[in-house]
Formats: sequence, C-alpha cells, structure tokens
Amino acid sequence: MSDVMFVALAVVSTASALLLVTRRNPLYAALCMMVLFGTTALLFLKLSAPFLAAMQVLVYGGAVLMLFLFTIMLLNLHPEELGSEKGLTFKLSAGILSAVLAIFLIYAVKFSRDMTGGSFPELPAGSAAFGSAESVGEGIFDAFVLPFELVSVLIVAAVAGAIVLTKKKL
Amino acid sequence: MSTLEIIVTCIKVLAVFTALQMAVPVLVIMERRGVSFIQDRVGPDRCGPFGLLQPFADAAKLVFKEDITPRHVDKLLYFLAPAFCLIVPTVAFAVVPFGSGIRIGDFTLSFQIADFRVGVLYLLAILSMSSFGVVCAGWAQNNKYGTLSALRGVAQSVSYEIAMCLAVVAVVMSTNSDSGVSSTAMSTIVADQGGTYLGFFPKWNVFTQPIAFFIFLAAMYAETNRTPFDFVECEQELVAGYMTEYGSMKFSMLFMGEYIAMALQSALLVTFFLGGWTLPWVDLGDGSIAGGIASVIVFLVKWFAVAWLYIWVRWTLPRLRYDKLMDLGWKALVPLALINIVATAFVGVWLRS
Amino acid sequence: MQNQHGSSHDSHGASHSGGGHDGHERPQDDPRESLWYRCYIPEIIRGLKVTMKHILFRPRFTVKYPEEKYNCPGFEGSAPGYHGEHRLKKDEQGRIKCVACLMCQTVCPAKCIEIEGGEDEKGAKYPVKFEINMLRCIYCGFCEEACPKDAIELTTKYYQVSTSREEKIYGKERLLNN
Amino acid sequence: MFTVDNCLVLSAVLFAIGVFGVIARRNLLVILMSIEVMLNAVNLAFMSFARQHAFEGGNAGQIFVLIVMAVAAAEAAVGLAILLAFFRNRQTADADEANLMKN
Amino acid sequence: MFKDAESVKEKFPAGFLAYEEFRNQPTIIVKPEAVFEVLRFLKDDPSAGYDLLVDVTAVDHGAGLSDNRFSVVYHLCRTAEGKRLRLKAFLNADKPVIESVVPLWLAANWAEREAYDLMGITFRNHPDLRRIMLPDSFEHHPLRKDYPVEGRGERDSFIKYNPDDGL
Amino acid sequence: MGAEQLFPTLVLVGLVVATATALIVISSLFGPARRKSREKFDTYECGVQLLDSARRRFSVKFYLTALIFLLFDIEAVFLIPWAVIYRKLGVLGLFETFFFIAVLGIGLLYIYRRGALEWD
Amino acid sequence: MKTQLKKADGLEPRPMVINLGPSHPSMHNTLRVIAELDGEIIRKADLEIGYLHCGFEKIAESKTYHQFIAFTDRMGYTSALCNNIGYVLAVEKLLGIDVPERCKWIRVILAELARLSDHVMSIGLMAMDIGAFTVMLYGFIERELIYDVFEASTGGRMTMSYPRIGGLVKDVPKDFGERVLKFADRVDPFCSEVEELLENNRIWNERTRGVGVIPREEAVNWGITGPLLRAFGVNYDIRKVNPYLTYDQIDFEVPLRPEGDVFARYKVKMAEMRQSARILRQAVEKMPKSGPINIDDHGIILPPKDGMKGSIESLIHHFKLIIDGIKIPAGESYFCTETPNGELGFYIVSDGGRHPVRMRVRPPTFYNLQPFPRMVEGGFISDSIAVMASLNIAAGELDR
Repeated sequence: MSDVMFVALAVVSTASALLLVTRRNPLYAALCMMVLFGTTALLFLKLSAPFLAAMQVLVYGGAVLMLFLFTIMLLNLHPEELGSEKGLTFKLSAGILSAVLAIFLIYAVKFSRDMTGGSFPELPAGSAAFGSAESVGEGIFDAFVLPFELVSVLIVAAVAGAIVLTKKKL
Repeated sequence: MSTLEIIVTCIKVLAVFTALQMAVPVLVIMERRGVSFIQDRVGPDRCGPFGLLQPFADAAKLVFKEDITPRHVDKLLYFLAPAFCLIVPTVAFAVVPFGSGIRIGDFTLSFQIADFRVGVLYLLAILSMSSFGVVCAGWAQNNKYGTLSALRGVAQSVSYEIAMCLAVVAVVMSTNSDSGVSSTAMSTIVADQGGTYLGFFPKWNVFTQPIAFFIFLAAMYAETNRTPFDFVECEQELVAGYMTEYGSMKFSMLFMGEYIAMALQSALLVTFFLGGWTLPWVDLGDGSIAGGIASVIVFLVKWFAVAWLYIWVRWTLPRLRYDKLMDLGWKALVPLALINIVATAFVGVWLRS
Repeated sequence: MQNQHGSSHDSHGASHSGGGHDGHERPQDDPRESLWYRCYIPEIIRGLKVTMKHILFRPRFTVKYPEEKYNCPGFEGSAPGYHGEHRLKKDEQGRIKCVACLMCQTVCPAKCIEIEGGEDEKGAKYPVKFEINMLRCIYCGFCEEACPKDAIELTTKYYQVSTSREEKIYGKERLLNN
Repeated sequence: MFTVDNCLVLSAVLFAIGVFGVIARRNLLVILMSIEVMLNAVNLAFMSFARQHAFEGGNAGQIFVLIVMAVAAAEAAVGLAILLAFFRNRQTADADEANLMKN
Repeated sequence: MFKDAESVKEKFPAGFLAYEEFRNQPTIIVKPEAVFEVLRFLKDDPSAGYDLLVDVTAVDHGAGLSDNRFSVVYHLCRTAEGKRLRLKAFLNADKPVIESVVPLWLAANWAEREAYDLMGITFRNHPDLRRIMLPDSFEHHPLRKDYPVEGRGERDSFIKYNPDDGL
Repeated sequence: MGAEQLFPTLVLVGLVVATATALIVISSLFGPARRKSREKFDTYECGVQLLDSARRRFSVKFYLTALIFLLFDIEAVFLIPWAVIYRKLGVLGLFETFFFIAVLGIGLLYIYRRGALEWD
Repeated sequence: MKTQLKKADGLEPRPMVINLGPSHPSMHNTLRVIAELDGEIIRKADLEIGYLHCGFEKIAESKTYHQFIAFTDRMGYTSALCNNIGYVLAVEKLLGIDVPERCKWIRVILAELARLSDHVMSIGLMAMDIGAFTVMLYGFIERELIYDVFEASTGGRMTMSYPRIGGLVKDVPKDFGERVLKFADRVDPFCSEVEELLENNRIWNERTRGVGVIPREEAVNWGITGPLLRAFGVNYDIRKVNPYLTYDQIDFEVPLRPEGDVFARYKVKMAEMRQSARILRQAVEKMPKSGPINIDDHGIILPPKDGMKGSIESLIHHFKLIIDGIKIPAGESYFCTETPNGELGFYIVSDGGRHPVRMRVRPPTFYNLQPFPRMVEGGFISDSIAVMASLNIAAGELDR
C-alpha cells in the first residue's frame, strides 16, 4: 500500500514537473506546479512530517503559487510576448545535460555507502514527536534561532526590493 | 485498521459529506426566507411546506438549463474552476469536530473525520487554496468583469487570510497543551473550551480572545466573499463577478462552493471561539450515546446561530470599497492581530511563571 | 482639511476624487472622530437591531397575489376611478352606448383605439368595430374623459394577463363584457 | 519501494528536470518556476534525510526545509518583481532579451 | 425694458437686434455672431451675473423658410434670486452655424450636442461635437420640420438581431 | 498524522471530486440543446459589442498585495511552531519571537510608508 | 508601436476599458458608461446616452397640448406627477391663466408626494448600489404607500396624467387630507430608520464621503440643479426663488450641505423628505376644503359631463376641445418647476395653432448627469456606482 502510493506520487510529481518545464502557456505551467506542490506535500506526509506538509501547501500553494498566478494574470502575455523558444538542438542538448546530471545524482545516491537499501526507521506508534509543530518549534528555538531571525530580515529585504522594483514612482 | 473501522469510517465520511451538501439548501432557504423577513416580505413559500423545497426546485431548474460554454473561455480552467470551488471547502471540513464521539466497548466513533495533530495547519493550508477557484473562474471566462473579480478576489482573500491565520495563532496560543496533546489539533482546541471558569463562566475563546474573535469574524466574511466584503461578485459593479459567464450546473457548483465555504467558516468560528460542541455546564464528552448526540445538537445550534449572523449582516450592511477593505485588512486587522499575539504571549508566559 | 484631526486614515478619502475642494468647512455632525464610529462594530450592531426589529415586529408587506387580491386602503380592490382595463357600457335597453363619434380615437395619445361606425335600421349610429390594442394603451384615461356619452370607461381591473399578442387586442365583445 | 534512496532518486530526477527547465526555456516565468521545482527537490532530499535520521539528527532537516521555503518565497517575490520590471522596459518575458549588460 | 437687456443694447449696439417680452419673460434677440460675447458679458458682468445656463436649444420655425429658419435659444438664470433671461439668435437654413458657449458654461456641452444631433445646428469650437441621442450612422436631423414624425422607415436601416443567423 | 487519519480524508476528497465530476457531466447530459446563435456564445459586455479582450495587463498594485501577503504568510508560518511551545520557551523565546515580529513589523511599516498599500 | 508602448510608463500600455451599461445591474436605466481603468481606479470616463430616446419633443409637435400630458408621465416615471404639474403649469403660463386656489393646493400636495416617492426610491437605490439592499425595499414600501394615496385620488399609481391645463381631471376624494397626513406621519420614522441603518455606519460614510466631489462653482457651471446642487451648498430652489403654485405661502426650509459629495446628496434628500412632510401638513391644513378645481373657461378645460348632456353649447366646446385642442396665443414661454431631480423646464413655442411649434423639455437629469465623468475620474469603480446612484437618473427624461 505504502509502496504503491509512493510510486504513484513519484510518477505524478515527475510527470507534472516534466509538463511544467515543457508547457508553453505559463498558466498551465503554474497549474502543473500546483500538482507538483500537492504531491510533494503528500510525500512529506508519508515521510511523517505533517507540519512540513501543511507548510508546503501554505507557503508554496498559498503564497508562491498565488504570486506566480498573479504575475501571469497581471502580464497576460500574448503569444508573441512569450518570447521565441530555443531550437530543438539546444533543447536536446539541455535534455541530455540534465539527464547526465540526473544519472550522476542517482549513481551517487545508489552507490553511496550510507544509502544502500536504506529503509526508513520505524517511528514508535502513537508518538508524534517527529515532524510535529512542537518538535520543529523546539528545534528552531534550540539551535536555529539565528537563521530564524535572519529569515525575517531576508523576507523584509526581499519585499522591500520587490517593491522598489515594481513601484516605479514613489 | 480493521475492516469494521474502514466501513464505519466510510459511512461516517459519506454522512458528513451528505450533511455538508445538504447545508447548501438549508443555508439557501434560510437566507432567502430570512432576508425576506428582514425586508418585510414573505419570500419563497410555494415549493413544499414553508417553501422548504425551493432550493431543490432551483437546483432542478439549473440541471435542466442549457449548458453554454462561451467561445472565448480558457476551456480547461473554465471546467476546473467550479470543481475547485466545490472541493476546497469540503475537504477543509475534514478536521472540524462536530461532536464529542461515542464509545461502545473499545470501539470509538469520533465525530470528526480526521483529527490531525496539525489540524489547524491543515485547515489553514487548505483555506489558502480557496481563492484559486475564484481566480481560475474569473480568469478563464475572459470577461472583464470576471477578470476584475478574480483580481479583487485574490487580493481580498489573501489579505484577510493573514488576519485569519494570526487570529488562529492566537487561539492556538491560548489553548492549553500541557497534557501532552498538541494545541494545533482541532479536538484539543474544542476540549480546552469545555468547562467553566469559576463554575459558571464559559471557557470559550471568545471571552479570552475577543480581539481574535472579531478579527476572525471579519476575515471569515471576507474569505467567503459576503457583504460587507462581497467585492468579488458585487452585482452593482461587476455584474456577477467570477460567475458572470457560468450557467447551468457549473454555476450551481460555484454557488454551492460559496455556501459550503460559508458553512465551513461558520463551523470554524464555532470551533475556535464558541466552544465547538461543548456545553460549558454539562460534560458531553463522556462517550455515551446521549452525550454524543447532544453534542452534535449543541454544535448545530451554534452553527445555525453563526450562519444566521452571516445572513443577518449581509442584508443589513452596505459594502466596503476596495481600498477601504485593504486598509481594514492591512492597517487595522493585521497589526491588531500581531499586537494580540504579543499580548497573549506575555500573559501566557506571565501566568506560567 | 482633515489633518488637524490627526487621522491620516481618513484624510485621503476626499483627495482622490477629481477636484476635492478645500474651502468647505467640516459639518458639525461629523461622527468620524469618535472611537464609537471608528471601530465599526457598535454602529453595525445598531443596524442589525433595526433589521431584527423588522423581522420581529413589522407586518409582512407582500400581497400573496393569486390568493390575496390587492386592496387600496379603504376600498375593496383598487380605488374607484382606477385606470384599469376598458369597458364599453350599455344603456338601459341593453344597447351599446357608444355612438361611434370617434372622440376617444381622436384624443388617444397612443393611437390604440380603432372604431368603425355604422348605422342600424333606425338610423342610430353604433360602432361596427371597436378595438383597443391593449399593448399600445397607456391607461391615461383620456378616452373616458373625452366620451360625450359615457360609453367607455376604465374599470378597476388591473390583472392583465394573456398568452399571446393577438389576445391583447380587445374587440367589442371583450370590451362589453369586461 | 518506499526507501530513502528512492526518495533521493525522485528528488534527483525532479532536480534534473528543474535544471532542464532553467537551461532550455527562455520564458522567465517558466525559468522561475523551474527554480521552484529545484528547490522543491532539494526539500524532498532534506526531508528524506531527516526522516532517515529521525532518532539521531534531531530536526535539523525539517528546519532546513522550512528555511528553504522562506528563501524560495523570497526568491519568487524578487524574481517576479525583476520580471515585472524587466517586462515593463522590454515588453517581453524572453530571458535572452536581458542582455543590457552585453551591449 | 429689462435692465440687463438695456445694458446689452448699450454694450453691443451692433449685435443687438430686438427685445421682446411675453408673459413677463424677457427675451433678447441678438445676431448670431454676437451671441458668445453677449453671453460672456451676461455671465461675467456683476450686475447681470447669470451664473446658471439653464438650457440651450434650437427651434425650427418652418421647413419653407430660408432666412431665420432656425433660432438658437439660451435660457439663463441667476441662482441667487431666480432672475431669468432668454437670449435668441436666428440662423439661416443654408448655414446653421453658431459659436459654442462651452468655454463659458460646461453645461452647454451636451445641450449643444443635442441641438446638433436633432436639429443640425453646428456649434463652432465645440470640444466634442458628435451625435448624442442617435447613432453615429444616422443621417438626418429629426427635429427639423421636414422630417416626418412617422413613416420614414428608419427602423429598417439598422442592423437587427436575427436569431436564425446561427454561429 | 498517520495513515489512519489520512484515509478518511482521502475518502472525503474522493467523494467530493467524484461529485464535482458528476455534476459537470450531468449538466452536459440534461441541458437542452437549443438553437445556437453567435450572440449567445459571446462574452458578456453589458449588451454591446465587445470592445476588446479582457486579457490584458493589470495594475501592478494587485501584485504588491500578493507580495505583502507573502511576507506575512511566512511570518504566520514561523509563528505557529513558536505558538505551540511558547509557554515552555518562556521569556527568552518570547523575546526571540518579538524580535522576529518586530523586524516584520518594520517591514510592514516600510511598506506602509512607501505607499504600497495605498491606491493612487 | 514599440516606442509608444515604452512611453506609456508602467505595465499598462493600454488601459482596460470597461463598460458599465447599457445592460448592467447598477445602471438602472439604459445608459452606458465607458470607463478606462487603471486597476480599480477610473482614469477616464465617457458617457453614452440616447438608448431610450423616444423623440418626445418631436411627437409633441404633432399632438395637442392636452395629449402631451400623458407623455410627460413617461418622461419622469419616478415622479410622474411633478412632470405633469410642471407641464400644465408651463402651458398655463403660456396661456396666461391662473387656476383656482384649491387646485393649486392639491397640486402642491401631489407634487410633494411625488417628490417623496422619488426621494425614498433614490435613497433606497443609492443604498442598494452601495450594497445595503434592504434599505431599497424599505423605501419601496413607503413608495407603495404613496402610490396608494395617488391611486385613491388620481386613479393611477405610477403614471397618473392627473392634472389638466386649467385644473385637474377630477376632484380629490373627501378623505384625501387624512390619507396625506397619514403618510406624512410615516416620513419621519422612515428617515430615522434609514439613518439608523446607514448614517453613522462607518462603511456607509467611507463609501459616500468625499466621493464624487467637484468644486462648487463648477457645479453651477455644469448646470446641476435640484438636491444635487443644494448638496454643493448653492441655495437654489425654484420653489423659493421663483415660487409657483402656493409655495410662497408655505413655510419650509431649503436643506443645504457644503460638501457636494454623495453623502451630502443623501443628507440633502433625507432633509428634503422631512421638509416635504412639513409642506404636506401645512398644505392639508391650508387647502380650501371646497371650491372649484377648474378654471371657468371651457375653451381650455372640458366642461363637466352632466352639463354637456343638457346643453348643446357644452357639447360643442367639448368636441372642439377634443378635436382642435386648446387655442394658445402665438408666443413663447419657458416655465420651470422644482422636480425631485432639479429644474424641469418646458420651453414652448406656439404659433397659435393646435400643436406647439417647438416643445423643448429642459430635463434636470440631462444636466445632472453631464458632469458624471468629471466626478468619477480618479475614483474607484465602486465610487462611480455610488455617484451614479446619487445622481438618480431617470432615462425617460434624460433621453426623451
């Protein structure tokens, strides 16, 4: 059951990612991205991280995807404004390059010493210490306080930059 | 999971799903009769006793309407959007506890579809998707009113989602999780509101978190696009907004989605702030059949009251303007919610130390 | 103009519109400074009270039409003199009062009356054809006023339903029986 | 099937697809989306490791994911803002047109 | 004679044509060339001070006339005390052109457009002189006396919706 | 959040997806096919000829709203792990989070002062 | 083209053009607003009217003066009696006649009732367009009650064609006064109720205050009249400055507001309704309880039917009046009255024949609508709806 679900999720996420990078219409690419985010959230759930799964939907699905959709609707690009796509040979070589990268990574995963045949350790039944909001919170306020504070600075900086970029006359 | 459990779960889910679908006609007739009484009218009273079958007549009419797909629409999104509008609020209902549960032997029937430990987050995550339906519907129909409505819809629901999130965070903060269960589980939030202070005063969050309550209330109206925040479909400006080009069953799906969202938000308000299924002076969570049924009834009564508030407010108030809506959201509710969180944190830490 | 009240929140309200004119003083009854007003809720509750009052204490205004008929207060049905459908009257002998003098046809601003006069065996004039196109009629009552013989009058019938355009062209018989 | 290395393989495949999108596409919007795909793949890898070492490594992996999410959001915001600014000047979303420096 | 009419006569001896009074309503008749200046005077002169342009309209005095066939009528009012004045200028049938008063009163904009639309009077220097009531493709000026009230058959010259057109 | 919680949720999702699909199919099955005319399939434009397409560029202000949403979405997300354990963390965690909120508050103030929340 | 696009500065090379009307829920009439939008803000607006152009002015040239009464109803259908009365007064002015005292008082009462019926509806529709739907239906209840009074006295509810040149078509019923007073007592509670619902509500204030303002001087320049002009603080009410009927014998105030925004228009209309109720009470009290309602000249008004059956002279008058209409001396006259929307004037040119040479209607809404683009440019779409509602357009009058 668990394996079937994993395979299904893997297939759907790979397919949606492939569709995403190949769709010409950015709107459909965004929809594919939505599917991808959804499957990733489900994968997080399978990896016993419900908090992160919810975060995935909330941040990616709610905010990032919304931002993308908004931009797409805002621009409403006409076909001629999408820009000419690169030639087939270029795409082919890019495909080969990324395939090589994928194979290399898979090789690294499959033949690295730590990984071989590693199945996930069983979590004690009923306990939800791993992956819950509390455990993540404890982690953040234990060792990761500085990154936590820096995230706020980063976000403010990003938003300030984005506002400066988009709002011309201020 | 045993076979019995699976069957019971399926039946339960089916029952909840049906009930949720039935909430639409109930709300519709409540709204139509209610508004007619507000306006000194009689309202629809021809279909069935007291006009109770009117929504079904409407639905039947919509089924038998010509199904038009206008020429300029984006076909995929045009069909996807109504489904999305319907799916999102229904799915979000999974974590709402609508009763205490019944215990027979060692088999427990909980009146909640799924009690996630991160139920609140699940809810917020699903709700954050709720504006997609409006966006897709508005944008797909390639109609200026629809497109404007889509833009407004996103901007509005996005703004009030923050306020809602922060209000819910305050609720989570005021929920006691000392017993080891997560305060992000909906059942914990409800259970924590059972009982009384000093023996008579309900331990409802509306009393401990009044600011969060009003923020949530405002955000709730905004999220469901109801007056005074009904910019998305305000008839006087955008004709029918994102529904303009929809007809037949697809229109009714958008309509149903809207009312299910309303039902969901009412249920959420009840759960977060009005004690859910609990009754302050009586313990309904003992697992007995009577207690279970009574708790469902308590929940429904509270739910009806909140749903009526929706209708009552809608037919009383004028509509805000877009900039005022944004002002209210960003300049009033969000800072207020942040201040509320800070204050709650101070009080919480102070009480503990 | 509103800056002295220190509320930047409201001050841009007027400024976006074409030519906000600053010379005008703020009226006395402006509630906008009060906290009562600013926090929305009290006044909303006041409004809600009004609508609740209507639910609880006000009579329903609607007339449930086919079962109940409309009554002008103080009368049974419409008030006398109501401009409803037309009727042609008969005299004591049961003859049509109209003498086809065409006064009503002349005065009708909508040109909805069509009369063809004729003479009976005694030489008395009467309308061979008397048609009113109710689709054109504007129910102004000029015809009633113009008739020298009181032969045409507007009844108090106000329910004017038909299923085809032809039906709405009333002939003499229909008008006599109205 | 549901093993650490398979999760990592999936993550690697997704990452490679993202890389392909960045290289092969010229539409800035899609390029940005491809970057999101790559970040997503990385998140998946982080999470797999975190799950594998659930009893030793604490929650570092999960917190990494959380922070990557924040960074991804910031990246999307700035990236799209740049896109808008770029589009405002060029009337196109074609990345190869962004050769202001070159000329 | 009405005071303002006297001052108009004094000020514009060349443009002033006649003064009439009927039912206590004063009317000044001026030459069309003088209309704009007279109106400017009536608006700006503090003793006259007609701040409200009540109406601008045109009258067709008969299809057969060639001289003075049209008259353009201005109704003025001083809002403070309700003092009213009518100003009239006659135009010939062949060239019904008169100066627009939009620079003086914004109110004249639509009224002049209407007069142009229905009566065919052209207003010089009007900022936006196009038809207002009738469609732009309409060719006639229906308020003229030579345009029949009914029977022209204009209805058939418009594109009509035909349900049998199909897709 | 184990499988036993996920299962009913998935059942619910399946039910609603099936219903949505069924409803779309139903309308195309039962809806009468009437005469098709060009006007019927036109975009609604208040009863006049279509002026131009609705697919056009919109004000960047809408984008700014979504942008600010992003800022606060992250804030809310990071507040939740704190909110569930803030009692345990005590005063130190309090101040750490207040710093976080303060920085984002400054961000909001900046946005506010730059006029990104204003219309016009 | 590309350089042009670049010049446009911003993401919108072409603004979005949106149509409000002719078939739009908030355009209660068939008129069309073409608005160029920048996001939510209207940058430029243009109006297209004429969808309801019926050629009333042309028709008048082929109808008798009497027949045209029925057309004036259709012009201002929200306040038909005001238009009726304005028209017959204009013809009477041209004729140089004066109607009996009782007739004048009845006309005053009916005109004020019509004003009330228009104001309750315009306030209701304004509220509805701003989102408060319920107020509209409360207004409609009051309007129906006014219509009951109309029905009892004139025989019509919406379009009455009740006044005649030189009098009225028939006398009012005996209980007319009580009916009017009964309604007048309802005005104040209604106004208070609407005020309770809207006036201090922040949402309503934010939607209406500062919306649709133009400078005061410009308001006169645009030819705005009626409550709209008084909302700009200009004291111009024809009932006061050029009193007609018996308005000079009535004690009432002209409500003024300084701001000129939608809120001021709402306030002025509310205050005017209370003043109208005051006028109604005074008029019922001062109205002669009996007396003639028509002038005694059967060249102008139809003789009573009873007399006609006896005397051949009456019959001839009757026939002549119906066929030839009223003989009006050659001349021209402009007469204006204060209708709920402002100055309604009739400029009649007669050559002594049975038809007018020219019948010009000075429609208040035509001039009130004209500055609409000026009022909404720079505002939000929502504002344009509020402004349009506050102008209270009656397309019958606007397009004629």
